[in-house]
Amino acid sequence: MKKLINHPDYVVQEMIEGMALAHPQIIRKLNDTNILVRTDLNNAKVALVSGGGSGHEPAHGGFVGTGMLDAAVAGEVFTSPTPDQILEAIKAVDRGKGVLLIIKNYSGDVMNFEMAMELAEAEGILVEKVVVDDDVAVKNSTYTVGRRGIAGTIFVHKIAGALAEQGASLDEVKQIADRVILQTKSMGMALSSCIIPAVGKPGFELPEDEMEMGMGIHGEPGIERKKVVSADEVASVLVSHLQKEMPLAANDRVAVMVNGLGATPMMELYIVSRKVSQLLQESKIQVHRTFVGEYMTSLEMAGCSVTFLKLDNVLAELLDQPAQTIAW
Amino acid sequence: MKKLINHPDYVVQEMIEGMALAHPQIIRKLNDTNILVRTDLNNAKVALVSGGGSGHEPAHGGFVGTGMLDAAVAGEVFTSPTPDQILEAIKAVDRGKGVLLIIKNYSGDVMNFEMAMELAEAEGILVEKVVVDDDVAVKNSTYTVGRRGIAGTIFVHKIAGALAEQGASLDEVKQIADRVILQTKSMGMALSSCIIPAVGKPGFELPEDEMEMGMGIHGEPGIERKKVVSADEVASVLVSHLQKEMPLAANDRVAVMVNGLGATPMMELYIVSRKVSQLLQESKIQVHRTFVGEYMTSLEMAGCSVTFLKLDNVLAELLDQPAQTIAW
Amino acid sequence: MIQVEHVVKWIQLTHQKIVATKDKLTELDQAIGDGDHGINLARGLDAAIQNLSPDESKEDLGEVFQKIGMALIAKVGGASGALYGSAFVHMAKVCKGKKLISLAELAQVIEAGAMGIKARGRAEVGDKTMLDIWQPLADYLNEHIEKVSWEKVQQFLFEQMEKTKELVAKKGRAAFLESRSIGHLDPGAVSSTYLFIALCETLDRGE
Amino acid sequence: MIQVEHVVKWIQLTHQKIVATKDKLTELDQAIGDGDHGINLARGLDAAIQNLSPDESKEDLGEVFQKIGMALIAKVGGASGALYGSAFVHMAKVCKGKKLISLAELAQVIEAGAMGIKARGRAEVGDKTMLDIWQPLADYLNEHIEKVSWEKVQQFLFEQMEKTKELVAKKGRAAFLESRSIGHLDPGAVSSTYLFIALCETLDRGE
Ligand SMILES: Nc1ncnc2c1ncn2[C@@H]1O[C@H](COP(=O)(O)OP(=O)(O)O)[C@@H](O)[C@H]1O
Ligand SMILES: Nc1ncnc2c1ncn2[C@@H]1O[C@H](COP(=O)(O)OP(=O)(O)O)[C@@H](O)[C@H]1O
Ligand SMILES: [Mg+2]
Ligand SMILES: [Mg+2]
Ligand SMILES: [Mg+2]
Ligand SMILES: [Mg+2]
Repeated sequence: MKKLINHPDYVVQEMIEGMALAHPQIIRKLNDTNILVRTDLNNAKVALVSGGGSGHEPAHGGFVGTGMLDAAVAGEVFTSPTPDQILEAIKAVDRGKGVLLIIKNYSGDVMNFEMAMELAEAEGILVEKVVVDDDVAVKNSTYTVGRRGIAGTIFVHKIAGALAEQGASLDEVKQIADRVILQTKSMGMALSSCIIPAVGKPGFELPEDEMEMGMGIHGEPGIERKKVVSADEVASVLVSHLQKEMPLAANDRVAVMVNGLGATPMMELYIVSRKVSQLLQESKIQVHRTFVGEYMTSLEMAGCSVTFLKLDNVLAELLDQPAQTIAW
Repeated sequence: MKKLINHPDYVVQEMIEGMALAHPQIIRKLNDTNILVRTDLNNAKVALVSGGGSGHEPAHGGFVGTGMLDAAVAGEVFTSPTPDQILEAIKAVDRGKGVLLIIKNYSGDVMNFEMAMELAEAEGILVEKVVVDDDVAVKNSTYTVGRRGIAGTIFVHKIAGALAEQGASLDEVKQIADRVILQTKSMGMALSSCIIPAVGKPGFELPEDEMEMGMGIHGEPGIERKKVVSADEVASVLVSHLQKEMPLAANDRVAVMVNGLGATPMMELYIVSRKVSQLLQESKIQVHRTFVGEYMTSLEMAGCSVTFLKLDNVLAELLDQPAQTIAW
Repeated sequence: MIQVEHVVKWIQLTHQKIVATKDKLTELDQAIGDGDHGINLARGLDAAIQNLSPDESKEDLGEVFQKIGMALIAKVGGASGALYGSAFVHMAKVCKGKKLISLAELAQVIEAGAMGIKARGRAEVGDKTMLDIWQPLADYLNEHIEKVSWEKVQQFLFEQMEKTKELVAKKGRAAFLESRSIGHLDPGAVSSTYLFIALCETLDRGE
Repeated sequence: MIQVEHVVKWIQLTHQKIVATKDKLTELDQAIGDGDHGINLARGLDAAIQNLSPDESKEDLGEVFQKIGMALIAKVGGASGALYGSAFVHMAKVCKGKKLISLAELAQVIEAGAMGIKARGRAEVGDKTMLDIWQPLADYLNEHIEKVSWEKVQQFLFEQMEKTKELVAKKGRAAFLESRSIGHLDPGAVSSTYLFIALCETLDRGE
């Protein structure tokens, strides 16, 4: 394991310190925590808090700032943050208009955020939550935990953040977040796994000629292991999975995200996004905007995910609002 | 070699197509070339053209747009583009106020851009050039070719681009670019090498416990191979090399870039940037802004570079001007 | 009878076991989860034992369980932090004010822990989670309240643990794998097994 | 006498040799450069031979060299594209309008190519570049104008090529390595050696 770190036990703390030191205009770190909050907390508005395990940078600290999140709580690598930390974040950014928690759908995240929510409510803070479950690689079943939350979460941050910035109520912000969640589907694939610093070995091993379709962003195994195919085929498979779950018709409008998982060169992301663009063009689907880059990573995993967000005028307008964050 | 590509021979073309398809608001591709030009060419102003071998994305196409470059010419992977392509870019963006070529200091780039410059001048176009040589890992000697151009190039794009946008003359834009070059120093290190798609094997092999200091961004060997040390030590070594070449005193003002080479997780970049911030703080050097992320990569190389740009009021003000590009 | 010093020893012994088997837990979690279970628990238990006052005899069982629960909630993170934490907090409630509990009461305490896990995780027995250790153990102790052989309990625990191998995960990260979760032990069930093996060993040495 | 068909054969043969040794050139370039030399040349020479009209007898040597030079400039890229291209364009200039040249004139043509490289690359002999093949070869041919043994020329070329091993690179990417460039052949010198070996073989078969 080769990593530019000092000690596996301090990676999260030092990263958060590094982020706060690098961008004092945008964020600051709450003392003795791994919480980043935006510097401009003057505006009385609904506050947005998200977070989760670390290792997905720039998510979520990179999306804290005007027009997006008010705070991001970072847990240990791939480990949900604890309720006390989440509670502190809630208290730090609540300005009396209520707080929306944006949670990715993992048991750990859901439980810890719910516990924090209970604690905050006990202190008289108005709190709501939404749970993002955009990963279509996982079957949707009411009997189990449902789907995972992956890169589509960033669209929720952006759109809910824009509406909150405009002064909407907690209910309205929660509603729009839920609408985005409903219209957002993602799926990923990996060429290689990633290494949790404290573990020191990869989550799974992939032979030199194989790839993993639909793996999770924590190195969880995927739905299928296949021989490596071309970028065009990868794009086609991912798009067809998304289309199956959220059929898009001619003239439908979407935002597209081709998200790098950490080690994939931008060259490759654009080769994938080229095919995605072409497929959408062929189906006469209107692409409102395409985002290509690293938004929700998995440490040094090689691979990508594709996200479609089906837009209406309201969502499109909010998506286009400016935001001052590190990574949007 | 695992890559998300279709065929090694088409990676550059398909990437450029992908970029143009993804961001039609910002850039378009000139037919039958690998040239990206900005869409808003109305404003009569000095035009900025840069480029070089591919594999350094988002450089340079990611920096085309209002307030930065007017065109970027992409050569094959790690291979300077050819004079005919550069000439086409010059002709596409010249609006009668002259064109500045921003060249990284590699024999191939310098010669091909110079040839294009001669061809353009023969066609009556006013052309000037600047050559970026920020890499302090290489000794500065008038007997040889001098230093390489690496991540600091992006500061040249940004500041010269901002001045050009304000309507400055070709001379003025060239002068400020040269000033930025003089005040910009960078140095990098790698934990792993990268693979040119058409070659299929890494430029150098690094044992599991070694790193390469001062390697080039094309997989060129570095100045020293060492046992892997901590992120803090890496940051200290890089900073001390920069400080030796461009001593900074208390109250000097700098912009800092901690640039990922392709495969390094953002977590690690921020752990490095934390130490860089701390070192500058200790020396009471004012950090105007810190940029952490991927600006000038080397395909899937793991590692980073650190760049210091010494600022005065003029440079700081131009650096802060808005720019509409994919990657700034 | 079980008193505070037993609980302290129990958690110290658990800590030792988890630290010693961290890599194994990691591997189990890598197979059907994300690989952090061992690390998280080791870190959290370390905090829990640091937290226990050296003069624990002043405190009652409720206070001690509460302390352990809060330490786990604040330091483990992930699913198991919330769940183990909730378990101990629920255990604390039924021990409120008590300095001593009987074996029959112990069964109820563990039953309360299982309820905590169920309430927090919305899991049922058979979902391939740590609950598949907690609930059966509570039931077993309730049944054998008259005379317990701690060795037999250990054997029972290992049997329950092995049974998770054949289950399809319905809760937690492993649930995303659906039927591909079959054939793997549930990491949380394994760590819970160690937890209660440590309890058996503690009590075996003398209640 | 040397005429257009010799040049066409020469470049075709060079193309074959470069394609066959692409991996070797890549490895040499990886050692002290960036590893693209073989790929770039193979691509550029491919374009160059495509570009040569099938009915090349209508054209003079100047036109053919110019075509080759332009193809190399437009398709090789990097340092060697500019340099080989400049060499051939300079060679074209001294052949303008000629359908035939003598051996003595060939020496001057190669000399002109060397001047092209010098002018474009600002390199001197001894800088560990392709010039360390071109200039010595031009000198050698000038000296042996009376009677040339193509076999001896080949031997001479290989000797010159080997000599680049001991030089410190002063130009091109390898120059960044300074003294660490010692011990490695210069990739451009090696490809230039192949270029002229192909010339020797072409002319050996019959001027
Ligand atoms: N909803 C749930 N109910 C009961 N137990 C659960 C639930 N979700 C997860 N678990 C338990 O937690 C264990 C995983 O813990 P851990 O790896 O620490 O958390 P995470 O999955 O957040 O990484 C699983 O093996 C399982 O026993
Ligand atoms: N300034 C120069 N003058 C003469 N020859 C040069 C110069 N720079 C580079 N070369 C030659 O070019 C070769 C490298 O070519 P190539 O690998 O295609 O280009 P690049 O270095 O741009 O990748 C070197 O081995 C050397 O022979
Ligand atoms: Mg986890
Ligand atoms: Mg090159
Ligand atoms: Mg886990
Ligand atoms: Mg080269």
